Amino acid sequence: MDLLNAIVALSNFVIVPAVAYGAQLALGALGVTLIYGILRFSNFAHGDTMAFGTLVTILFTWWFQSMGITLGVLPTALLAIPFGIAGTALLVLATDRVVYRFYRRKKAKPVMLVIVSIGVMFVYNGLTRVILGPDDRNFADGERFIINARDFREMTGLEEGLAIRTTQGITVITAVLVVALLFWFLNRTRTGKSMRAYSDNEDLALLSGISPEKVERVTWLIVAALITVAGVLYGLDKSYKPFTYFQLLLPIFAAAIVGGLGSPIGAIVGGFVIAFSEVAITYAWKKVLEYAMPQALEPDGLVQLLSTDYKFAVSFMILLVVLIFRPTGLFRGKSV
Amino acid sequence: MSGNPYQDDRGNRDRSIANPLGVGEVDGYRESGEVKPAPGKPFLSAEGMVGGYGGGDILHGCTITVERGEIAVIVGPNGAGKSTAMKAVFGMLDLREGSVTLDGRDITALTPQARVREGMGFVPQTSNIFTSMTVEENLEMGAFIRADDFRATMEQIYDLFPILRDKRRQAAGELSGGQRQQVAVGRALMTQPQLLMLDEPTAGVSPIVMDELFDRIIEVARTGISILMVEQNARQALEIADKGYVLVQGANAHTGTGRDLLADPEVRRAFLGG
Amino acid sequence: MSQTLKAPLLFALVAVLILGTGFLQSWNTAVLILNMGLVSAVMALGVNLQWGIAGLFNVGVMGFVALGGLAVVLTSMPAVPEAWSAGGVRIMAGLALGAATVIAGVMAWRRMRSAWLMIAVLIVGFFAYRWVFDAGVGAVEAVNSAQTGYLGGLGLPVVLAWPVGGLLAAGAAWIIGKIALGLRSDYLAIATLGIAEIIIAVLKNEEWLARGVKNVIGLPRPVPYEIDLQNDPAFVERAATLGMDPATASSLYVKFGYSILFAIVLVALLVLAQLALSSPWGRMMRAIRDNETAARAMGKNVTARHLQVFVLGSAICGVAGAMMTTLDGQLTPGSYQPLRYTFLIWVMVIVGGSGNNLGAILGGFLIWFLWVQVEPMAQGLAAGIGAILPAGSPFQASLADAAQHMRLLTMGIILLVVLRFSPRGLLPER
Amino acid sequence: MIEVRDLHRHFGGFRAVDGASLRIETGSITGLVGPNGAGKTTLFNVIAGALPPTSGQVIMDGEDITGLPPHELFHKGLLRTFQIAHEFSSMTCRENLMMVPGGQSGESIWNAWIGRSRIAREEAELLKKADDVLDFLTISHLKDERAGNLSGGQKKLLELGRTMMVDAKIVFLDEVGAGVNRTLLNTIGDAILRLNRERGYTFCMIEHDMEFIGRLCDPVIVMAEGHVLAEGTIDEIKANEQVIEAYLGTGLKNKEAVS
Amino acid sequence: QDVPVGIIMGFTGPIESLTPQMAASAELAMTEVNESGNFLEGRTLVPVRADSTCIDSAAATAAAERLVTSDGVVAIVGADCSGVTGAVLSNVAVPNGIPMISPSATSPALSNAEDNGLFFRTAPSDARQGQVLADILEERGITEVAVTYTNNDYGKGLADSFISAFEEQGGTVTLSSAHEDGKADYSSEVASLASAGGELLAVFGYSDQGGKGMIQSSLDTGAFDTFMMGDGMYSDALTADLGDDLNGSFGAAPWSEGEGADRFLEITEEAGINGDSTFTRESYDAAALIALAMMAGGEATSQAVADNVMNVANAPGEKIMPGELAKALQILADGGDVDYDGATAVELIGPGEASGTYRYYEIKDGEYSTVDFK
Ligand SMILES: Nc1ncnc2c1ncn2[C@@H]1O[C@H](COP(=O)(O)OP(=O)(O)OP(=O)(O)O)[C@@H](O)[C@H]1O
Ligand SMILES: Nc1ncnc2c1ncn2[C@@H]1O[C@H](COP(=O)(O)OP(=O)(O)OP(=O)(O)O)[C@@H](O)[C@H]1O
Ligand SMILES: [Mg+2]
Ligand SMILES: [Mg+2]
Repeated sequence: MDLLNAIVALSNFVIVPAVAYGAQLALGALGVTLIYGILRFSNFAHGDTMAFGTLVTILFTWWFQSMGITLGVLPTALLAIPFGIAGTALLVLATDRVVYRFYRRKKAKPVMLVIVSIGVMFVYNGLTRVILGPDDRNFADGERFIINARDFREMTGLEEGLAIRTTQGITVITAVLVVALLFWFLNRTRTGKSMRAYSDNEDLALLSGISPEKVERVTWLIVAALITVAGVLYGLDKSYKPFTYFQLLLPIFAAAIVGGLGSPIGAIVGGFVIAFSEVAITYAWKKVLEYAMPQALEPDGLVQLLSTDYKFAVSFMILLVVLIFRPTGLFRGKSV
Repeated sequence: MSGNPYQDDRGNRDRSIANPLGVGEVDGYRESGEVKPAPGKPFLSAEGMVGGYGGGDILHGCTITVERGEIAVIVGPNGAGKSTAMKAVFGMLDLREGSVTLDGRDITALTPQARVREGMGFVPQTSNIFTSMTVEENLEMGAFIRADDFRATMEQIYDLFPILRDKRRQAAGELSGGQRQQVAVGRALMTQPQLLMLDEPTAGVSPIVMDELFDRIIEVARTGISILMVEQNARQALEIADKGYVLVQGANAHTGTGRDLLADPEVRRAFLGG
Repeated sequence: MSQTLKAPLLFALVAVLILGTGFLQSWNTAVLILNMGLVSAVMALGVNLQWGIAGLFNVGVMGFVALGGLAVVLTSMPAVPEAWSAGGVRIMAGLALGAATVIAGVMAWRRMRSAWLMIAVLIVGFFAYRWVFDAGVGAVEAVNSAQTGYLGGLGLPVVLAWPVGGLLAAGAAWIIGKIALGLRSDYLAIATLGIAEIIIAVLKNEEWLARGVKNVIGLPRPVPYEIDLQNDPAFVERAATLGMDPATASSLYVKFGYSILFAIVLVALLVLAQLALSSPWGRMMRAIRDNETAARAMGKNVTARHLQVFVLGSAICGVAGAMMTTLDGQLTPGSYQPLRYTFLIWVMVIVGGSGNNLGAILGGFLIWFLWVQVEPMAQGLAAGIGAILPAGSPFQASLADAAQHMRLLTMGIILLVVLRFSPRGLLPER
Repeated sequence: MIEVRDLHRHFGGFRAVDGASLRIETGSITGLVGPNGAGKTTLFNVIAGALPPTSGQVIMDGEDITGLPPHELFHKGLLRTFQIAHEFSSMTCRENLMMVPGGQSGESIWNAWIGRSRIAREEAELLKKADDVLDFLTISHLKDERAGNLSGGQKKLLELGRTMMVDAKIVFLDEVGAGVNRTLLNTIGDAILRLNRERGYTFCMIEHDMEFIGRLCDPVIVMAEGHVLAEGTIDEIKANEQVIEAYLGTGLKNKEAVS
Repeated sequence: QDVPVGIIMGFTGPIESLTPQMAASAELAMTEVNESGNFLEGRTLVPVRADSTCIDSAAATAAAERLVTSDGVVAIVGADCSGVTGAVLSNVAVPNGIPMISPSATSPALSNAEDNGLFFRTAPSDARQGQVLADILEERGITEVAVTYTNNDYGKGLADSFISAFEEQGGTVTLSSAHEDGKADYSSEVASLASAGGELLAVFGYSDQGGKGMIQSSLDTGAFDTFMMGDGMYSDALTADLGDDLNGSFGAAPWSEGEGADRFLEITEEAGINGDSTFTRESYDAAALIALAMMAGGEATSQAVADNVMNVANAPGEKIMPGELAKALQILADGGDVDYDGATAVELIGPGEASGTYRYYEIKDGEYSTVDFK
């Protein structure tokens, strides 16, 4: 029984949240990695694009809600996501057309695009705030839990509860689906292969008759979809606030790099590595140990390796260690 | 620092933010112009080409023609503009003057992508394969513009380069230099071109592979495909050439059959290393 | 336009902008912009050294600026003897133990090549360190926590804090560079981004050091206090002869004091940087930038040179950080944000002209001016448009709100426009 | 002069260099040939410090130099050129040469601030030396041209010129001939021979052009699959059955080259 | 003529979501004064906004400098965050002799700032609130709690003062853990706090920031189901979002007993401002105090404000509620005395900061209900 309690406590506080957070990071990192691989730069505007995508979805969600359209137990926002994606796609495609394309035509060095993306970051940052303001927005509705801690306790008679939120469930399922779809797309379809070819060697792709415009358009569309889905799921799970999305940039980058920039599998794994290391290393193991250990060995301290103040440092330490021993990330990315 | 201010990366190598692998040089966004009929010209005829990379002209009235099923070879000193001429023929740079016609049509205004559809295939000097993709995927990409079933062509290519059949599932980047060249030519052949352009296919390749490649090139030509290639292993190349061009400073200096040029003492001394 | 003409013209434009502020708004505002412009220019100089000269993509500027700020507290605040006796020694011992652990761990790896031994050393050392250190921290932080609760500083004149800030930043940069510049592929960017955040986290959470998020206010000044001047009859009299009221005169006097100090630092750094660039050292740096592999094969120790430039550039940012904290008169770790202290500085360098020290300085002034003045301009604009709109329309309100966010938008647009039409900046290198 | 003992360099499971042992004698021009992927460039990279070896040793004049970084090897007199010319493109030809010598006092940032006069003296000497080298290479008319604007062959000459700015003991050349016009290649060959005779440089060069190898090199080392297959004079090599099978072939090029 | 009054708040930056309401509340007070027609022979208060960014001292100083020297403001409502407030105070306000009334800088350290009698605040220093909260726990007989605070001077200061008061009473804090606002995820913080245990979780944060995130995350995982909340957590949005899950949780917020708060809600509702947002009451009071002090001093100068704020804020005099500024101005004009009570029962003590009356509330049926005033 005590062992069960230990496992439930661990799942409840470490595994479930880390899996959900990991999936959120993974979706974000996937977008970063795609842009890095195919369009060849790290997009510093990623967080702000995410904020924009979520913003559009929120506006549509409110509109649906005001018309009384809902999804029952599921959040209405899911219904609005396609519109959010469309809005984001318009924005990024327009940005690509007005800003990035010029540099690609000039055959600018990729680092130039990075700096340009910093400019775009500033602009999006302002844009999002001008449209919806900087406030906290709540747009979640529907059933909040798949199972909540109280019910779980009553059901199992255990001391510890286990809670799984609807959004956590949706996030994980979506992440799995999106990743499977993306893999299938990149490795099996003609367009997907042409994107890999373009990512490998632009000029040769051109000489094979692959249109760079199409590749870039498709890439941005996929990125817009990933970004919006990631942003909305994150917003549903926590809350929407542009500033938070900007702050997400860092863990997302860390995830993409740990996994190996340019490698989609890497992005997924990286997301989970970062999420688990953040949660597990700063976790106070006291409770779990109390259940799992015989009475005599029970710890008096919190058994916490590092205070949560530095949880952020943890992901960076992991990042550094990974890079020292595997400079191309866990999955050989493009940065050989 | 290059002349292009947008390419100024200040020596930054930071791979965690920028991915310099596979960056192209060709403007892929240009729109194609129209194709005009141009009857009575040789199969490929690039006449009086004048142009360059935006700065001064590199080509000063260079003319190259190839007939059906012929092998034409361009030789010349470094920096003469041989590669530039190839690129010009393939539409990878803007010509100020001159025209390119293929099979009776004026294609001067076409983009490289469009020329691929018109029946031209190009194997650049370097980075001419998709290293991260398998050999088979490389060939598939060669057939990207084709809507029909290309499996038969693929079989033909495997017959031509048997080693590739064994390595079809291997990433092309893991192959040796000679094998890569075979993949590169194979990729170009997948489009079923009528004209195959090769830029120094044998540079840095061991003698045995070079022989092999030349043999294959002759075989390809025998199937009726015209070949236009640049070579620094000039003597061996002229040996198999139906037509040879010596390019100096962007203009034709000598033209003749391969044998003629090989026999010309002046050409031998000045361009073929005695 | 030729470069020789362009530089003076652009600097004249900046002068006009600042003087214009003086005439249209107030001289105090103008001099304040000048002062922060000087500080920004120093920061931009540091980033330019790293990016413009050596191509090092440092997005951790914020961390070095913050370390400079920390230096001001550590140098100039009076020591807190109670805290020292409560646990100061123990903290120092803990820190020494921590450093010893890291060194022993590295030694274990270097000498024995045994990962397990290294991990064992690190873990044992870590717990020992926590045991000694945590108790000391608890004791120090308990000392009058609302007012002090930290060890205090050395009580030295505040101007000394500037070089100390440089040293502190240089030390941190050395460690970061040792780790990040040594990685096989260059991961400097992401490493600096993260380490800057870690530095801020340390500043926020280590209260014994500089009160953490509780801030240290009332830092000493290198210039007199306005109040003292206002109470000084001689000063008031002199102000009166110039036709100024004592308040304005005193605050102008103080601000000009800062201006002179900052200008001295800026000019000194600029001269040093220019001398270095025009020497064989500068030639070597250009060679390294052009082609690292070849430079390496030609006997240049590229990693060491990169480390050197990284340390120097970061030190300059540290000096600027110390100057800024001195000007603010307080250290507020919570206020360090990457958007403001990293990316904005980058905008200054890129817009000004990377690789050109004068360009970076120009960018520092220009962007800072806009950073401060875009807001009132946008408000003016919003008011202007609002006046045309029908009164009470919802647009009026949202327009006023939107004006607040124009600053970020403008910075982005300026960066994009300059990158597009003058990709090497307003004053390109050579 | 250089001795390589049982050198290995593996990439993952792949053995690019697999137990190579060879000697390069002082004063020789040693040729290194072998099929594509034989591991020649990898061997060069290990010797020149660009890659650490998996195992094995590199000895230079009795001193173990295994795994030293390139810049230290440079100061020991070991220089290399690159298959693709690595010029400093934004700098003039003169600057390309002047930056080479090590130990310039002006390369220390302190001296840049306090030792200006000494730097000026040193610079004057360097300038003269660089001009001499440019003369030697017959490209003195290009001294103020940006190196990026040179033609491919001229870049290779400049690359060679850099090795002349210091007293190199041994120079490693990776495929100087690839993509170079044969006539220009002859000029480069002449320069190499002169350096070898007049200045006593030792050379080791990778090359696929057997004619060029034949003119310059003695001995010739043949590598295959990561180890040394054969060694000898050019004629011995050309007659070696194994070498013919693995590398030379019996095709048209070889016949041509022999004839 | 016009009397410009500065409003320096972080319209951009971390608390950008609170500031519009705060500024609007301050402006509401000024509008009320202007519309009364009783203010200093028909002079008009003109609010001038400037962005403090909350975090960038240099930008805040520049903005304040502009307000003072170019717009010529005579007093400042602000700044908001304690960090920039200190900078503006020492770099702009003191040198130019401009009084500042901050509605939201609660750092205890500001009590000792060198202010030349120019700095006031309508938000109480956190030192007092910590004591109030500890008392509430004692009343409830709770002896073991976990604490989380937003990692800034406000959160840290409040947590410190609470913990010391609580421990003095014999309580135990199992773990005191900071949370950063605006961060991606709080599961690790909640996990450690849950592991440490405690009868409830004391949350000293902001209702639309990490504080809410912590509560949400704790509720979701079942780590805690009762919370004690500091003043930054008080907002209707919080109860609206979390609803019945918060039942049984309690906390304290600066409040005026009786009418003041209700009156404030009425007038803000009328004006279309969300009067429940954090620090709106304090902002209104700050602006009102400036106006009343000028009136009491009989002139629209900085000096008048600095000299009279304490007088109008404290007894003796007639109690003044929000919406009664016209009456107050009349009384002052007639030479009477006022004791401005406003929306937060203003009572300035010591170095010019609110003594603070706190409303001890408990959440029942998803609504705040008052238990007591402290
Ligand atoms: N992308 C480019 N931009 C500007 N100039 C170029 C570019 N590529 C080549 N050039 C210049 O054009 C001229 C001709 O170059 P090209 O590559 O055509 O010579 P080549 O005959 O192929 O020589 P090689 O035998 O060395 O390959 C050279 O002077 C070269 O410097
Ligand atoms: N970084 C690397 N990672 C993995 N494999 C590598 C790497 N570098 C080289 N190889 C492999 O090692 C083998 C030897 O390569 P190397 O470049 O030394 O050949 P080479 O003898 O110089 O051939 P060539 O004559 O074609 O230049 C090749 O099969 C190559 O694919
Ligand atoms: Mg060429
Ligand atoms: Mg090689």
